[in-house]
Amino acid sequence: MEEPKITPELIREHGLSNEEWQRMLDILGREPTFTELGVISSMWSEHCSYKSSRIHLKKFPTEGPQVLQGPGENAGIVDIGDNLAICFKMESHNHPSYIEPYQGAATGVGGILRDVFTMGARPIANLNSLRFGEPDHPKTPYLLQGVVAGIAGYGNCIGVPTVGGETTFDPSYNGNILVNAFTLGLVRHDRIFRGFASGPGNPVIYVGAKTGRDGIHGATMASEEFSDETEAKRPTVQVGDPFMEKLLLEACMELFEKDCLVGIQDMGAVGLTSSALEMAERAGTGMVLDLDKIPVREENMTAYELMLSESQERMLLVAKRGQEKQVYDIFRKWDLEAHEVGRVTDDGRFVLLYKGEKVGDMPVNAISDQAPMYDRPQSRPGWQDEVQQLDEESLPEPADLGKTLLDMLASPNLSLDKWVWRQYDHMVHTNTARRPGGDAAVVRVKGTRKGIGLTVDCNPRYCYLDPRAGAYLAVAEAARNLSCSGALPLAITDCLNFGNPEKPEIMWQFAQAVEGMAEACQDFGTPVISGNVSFYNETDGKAIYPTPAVAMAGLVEDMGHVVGSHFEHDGDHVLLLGSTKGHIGGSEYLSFVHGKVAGLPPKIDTDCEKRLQRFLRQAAKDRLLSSAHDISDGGLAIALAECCLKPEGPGLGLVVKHEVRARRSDFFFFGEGTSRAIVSSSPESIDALMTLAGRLGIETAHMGRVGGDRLAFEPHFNLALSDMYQAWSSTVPKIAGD
Amino acid sequence: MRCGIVTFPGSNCDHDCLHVAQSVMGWDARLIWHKEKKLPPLDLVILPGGFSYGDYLRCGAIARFASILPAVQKFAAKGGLVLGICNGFQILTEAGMLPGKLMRNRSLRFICEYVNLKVEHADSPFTSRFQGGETIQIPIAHMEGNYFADTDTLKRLEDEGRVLFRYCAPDGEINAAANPNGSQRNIAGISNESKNVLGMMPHPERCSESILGGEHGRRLFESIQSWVEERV
Amino acid sequence: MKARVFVTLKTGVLDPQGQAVMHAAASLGYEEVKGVRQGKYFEIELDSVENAEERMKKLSDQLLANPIIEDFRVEVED
Amino acid sequence: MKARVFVTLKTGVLDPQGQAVMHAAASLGYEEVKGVRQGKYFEIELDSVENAEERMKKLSDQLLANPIIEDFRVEVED
Ligand SMILES: Nc1ncnc2c1ncn2[C@@H]1O[C@H](COP(=O)(O)OP(=O)(O)O)[C@@H](O)[C@H]1O
Ligand SMILES: [Mg+2]
Repeated sequence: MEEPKITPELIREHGLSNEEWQRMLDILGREPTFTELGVISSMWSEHCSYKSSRIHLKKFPTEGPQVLQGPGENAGIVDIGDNLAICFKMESHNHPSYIEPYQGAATGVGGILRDVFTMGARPIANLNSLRFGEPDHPKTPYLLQGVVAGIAGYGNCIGVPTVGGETTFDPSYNGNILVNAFTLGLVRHDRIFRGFASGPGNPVIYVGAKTGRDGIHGATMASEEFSDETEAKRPTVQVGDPFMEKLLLEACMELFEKDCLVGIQDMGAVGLTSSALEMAERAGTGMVLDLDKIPVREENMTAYELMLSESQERMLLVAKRGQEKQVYDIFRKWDLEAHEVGRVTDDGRFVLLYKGEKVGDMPVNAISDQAPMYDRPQSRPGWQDEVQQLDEESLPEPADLGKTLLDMLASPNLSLDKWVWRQYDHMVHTNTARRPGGDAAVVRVKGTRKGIGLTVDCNPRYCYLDPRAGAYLAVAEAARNLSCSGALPLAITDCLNFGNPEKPEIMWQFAQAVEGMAEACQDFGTPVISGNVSFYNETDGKAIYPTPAVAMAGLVEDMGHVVGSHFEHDGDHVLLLGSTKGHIGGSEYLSFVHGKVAGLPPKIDTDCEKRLQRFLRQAAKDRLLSSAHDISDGGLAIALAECCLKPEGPGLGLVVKHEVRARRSDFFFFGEGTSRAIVSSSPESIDALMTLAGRLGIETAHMGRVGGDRLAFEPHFNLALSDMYQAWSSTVPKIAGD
Repeated sequence: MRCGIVTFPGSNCDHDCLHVAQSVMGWDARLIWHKEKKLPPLDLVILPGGFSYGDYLRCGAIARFASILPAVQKFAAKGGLVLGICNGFQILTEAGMLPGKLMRNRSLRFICEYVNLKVEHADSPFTSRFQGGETIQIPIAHMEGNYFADTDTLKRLEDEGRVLFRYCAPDGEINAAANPNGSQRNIAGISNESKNVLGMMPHPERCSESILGGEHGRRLFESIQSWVEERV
Repeated sequence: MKARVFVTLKTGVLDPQGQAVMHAAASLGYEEVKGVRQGKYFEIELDSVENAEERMKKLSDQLLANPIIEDFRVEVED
Repeated sequence: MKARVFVTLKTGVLDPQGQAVMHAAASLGYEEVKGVRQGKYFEIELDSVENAEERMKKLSDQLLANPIIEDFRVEVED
């Protein structure tokens, strides 16, 4: 098959700048072949090369005694003792999910699962962070239904519990929803695998699904006019096959127990190209691929298509020469394909053979060493000062705070999202000790006393008003959520969702957020071990709110210490921890009730926050707590309501005996300060708890005793829990159109 | 107590059942690969939950042709205990070991949550540690749990006391509001004529330890154990 | 050769998917829609064999349809 | 009136269900089966309307098929 001529249009369609093109010529010492053009330009795309973000990501703290693998691999790894480690990463699938919500979200889950199990880890928990447009937007119900069904369809089928996440709605996502999927796996220290193509002569083996023309992207559509294909439109939407991935997962798990594997990597973005090149690059080797050996699903595929296809459920592995049979035996047992498609070489070249021709011969190292990296211009948006202004006095004070509380409970972002997670199998594996609906999910680690706490957080409004502070607060809140459940924060992964980085304002937001996140990770001792950047979340020139989602994992030393967030026992004492200042800037209340996104996010006193978190963990360990819930979106009143209401129905009430200490009662109830929590404690434990609070310098206020079927804070409100539950639980199903 | 748990391609709850059998119940338990043709000596065979063959075509439709199934059928015919949970129940119906069919949930959505179940009969090998008429809580997690059978079959199931579990309200009332998936007569679990084969949509293995927030499921495994022990 | 197999639910068997489609159609303004039954449709590529139709009927009976709830129809063409 | 709508995956789009059916057929001894694509099939009861076919096409495009990955075909009969 004749490959097309390299023309200036073709170069442009591959997204290369003049300088990048020149660099490509220098590396090769000649013009690239069509296939080489596809391979190198996709490795240099924003998605693969992180060319706009790399320079900033270097600011993240990535090390610590607990870190076994930081960024740079398919997923990061953290030690949890007992020769065990957890492996996790989060990744975005925003654009595909907007185009085809079910398949986009499903393949997002499939992709992140592979990133984790390719490291040798068995996935034990999934999370996801979802941002949709405003509830009334005509596409929102369709997108919400499709995305949730897609996540459920994939995760449930492969049998990994989806134990938590967040679902929010805001007009800023009308044209660009966010679907960020997280997977955490468990691995023994001596069973960690990495993407290394070491040992010249070793066979390169392709396993899993056949290759089709799935997901061959925009620029590459140029190839259409050169192919023999007659059909009008070539499908680019990838369809997930969770059953195939389940088989792949089990086969790989069996393989990891054998001593025949050198390296392994999933085929994610840009499929075979990136997995092969990255494996050779890490090992400092070369590779020859015989593309005729690739199992295909469609006819007449070109070398270009084989290299760039993003067909799902495929992995590339390098085995020890002589031990291949073990690989083939295991894959045959699982009725899967496995084919030797190439071998490792020592000359540092990436050589592609197809139909008797050499269609590519590129230097491995140069492609990554010479990958473009930009320090793109930044500038603080002109409107930033303006949105930070807030005239609090001009806000009308609601006449009936009880009604306001009910309204807030029914608001899209505060209401119960059980409609979402009821569709996720969150109990398979029989490890989920804290199910969705609380601050953090907790899964136990069978065979030990330990458990893993998990949470994903970000307040995009805060990040819009002040990206640096917002990103900092996301990390702080994640750590607080884990501490409430009794888990010690260990490390984070992140998904940095932003607009177009070529715009200085967006780049400024990005750089600010990275700095804030880096600082917080330093302060809270939670290094960044993996992550993902998603740029170009813009429609008609309007970008989403900067949304640096943070997923954090923590360690529970003893599952007996785990604390839930709802009131548990009649008669327990309820304490408010931390001070309530009535900060209203950037709050859900300001946005939902007053229709304003303005002001500054709340300030944080890091020392005070860390003390609170230490207190929560110590109290959990000493078994002094019946429940603990952090105060975040919606403020004190919403947090109290969430302590009383359980996902399955009204729980235990509380009659608060406490005074409002703020200029305005609405600010007191709905303001969003940091470093606060509500805890409950039995009459037997309360003294010890107070002593501990005194010792750690935690401000406490006694709010009353758990009991009854109302939440009352006289004279401001007095509501029946059943009415509150009704308000809280009806909204999301309505948005979805059920 | 010897228990075998069949692993089909796509089984997800095989290890969960193994965990309960071994670590909670202390049984001699093992996994059995679907390509086997013979069963070792056993007292109980579990067909676990999951998505055998991706649940493609129809749930259980492809798994019913597994090499191991004739052996399971023979085991059941000789009176051996067979427990099909969720996908296992679906496989049992597709294989004709239990009547009826599990259709798509009425809501067309996957549902994962704790439900209330009424134990209709405590005289089966699977329910002796419950009280007849008792209300218990066990989670469900399925997309196809909507039990369907023709009227004659339903009548026979009822007359023969083979409906062992029904979805109910917290107070035990059987009504439409308590029916999560549209099952006829709120049916959640049925047995074969000789009561040694049980298919149920709820997952007892998910609530057999206090740390998971529920322990009613363990009583089902305890019932099985005492039934088997009484017979040796 | 090519076979087409249509699998439909038996009358009397509840069809939640068809019902959902009907309601959605009504709410989109297709008031003429009085009933919807959703079934499956298989396109099968065949090597030329004798009694292809008979074999495809057997396959449908064994695998593609569940006789408790479904009927099927087979078309074979060269 | 009655409409029949056939929804099939576009060529090139992966069909995991069809593949599973094909493997199952092969293991049951139907070696002549070389490929299976699984689609949906709707039987729709209609009140008599003008331009029924056109309306059913629109309905299929809007609701019954996902035009990003699926094609459809409509047959209307009186
Ligand atoms: N925001 C980030 N923070 C930390 N690490 C990141 C971030 N973005 C990307 N990385 C790391 O860069 C590497 C490449 O990421 P990616 O291209 O998403 O991997 P993959 O191709 O496996 O999906 C990974 O090791 C990833 O963890
Ligand atoms: Mg990867």
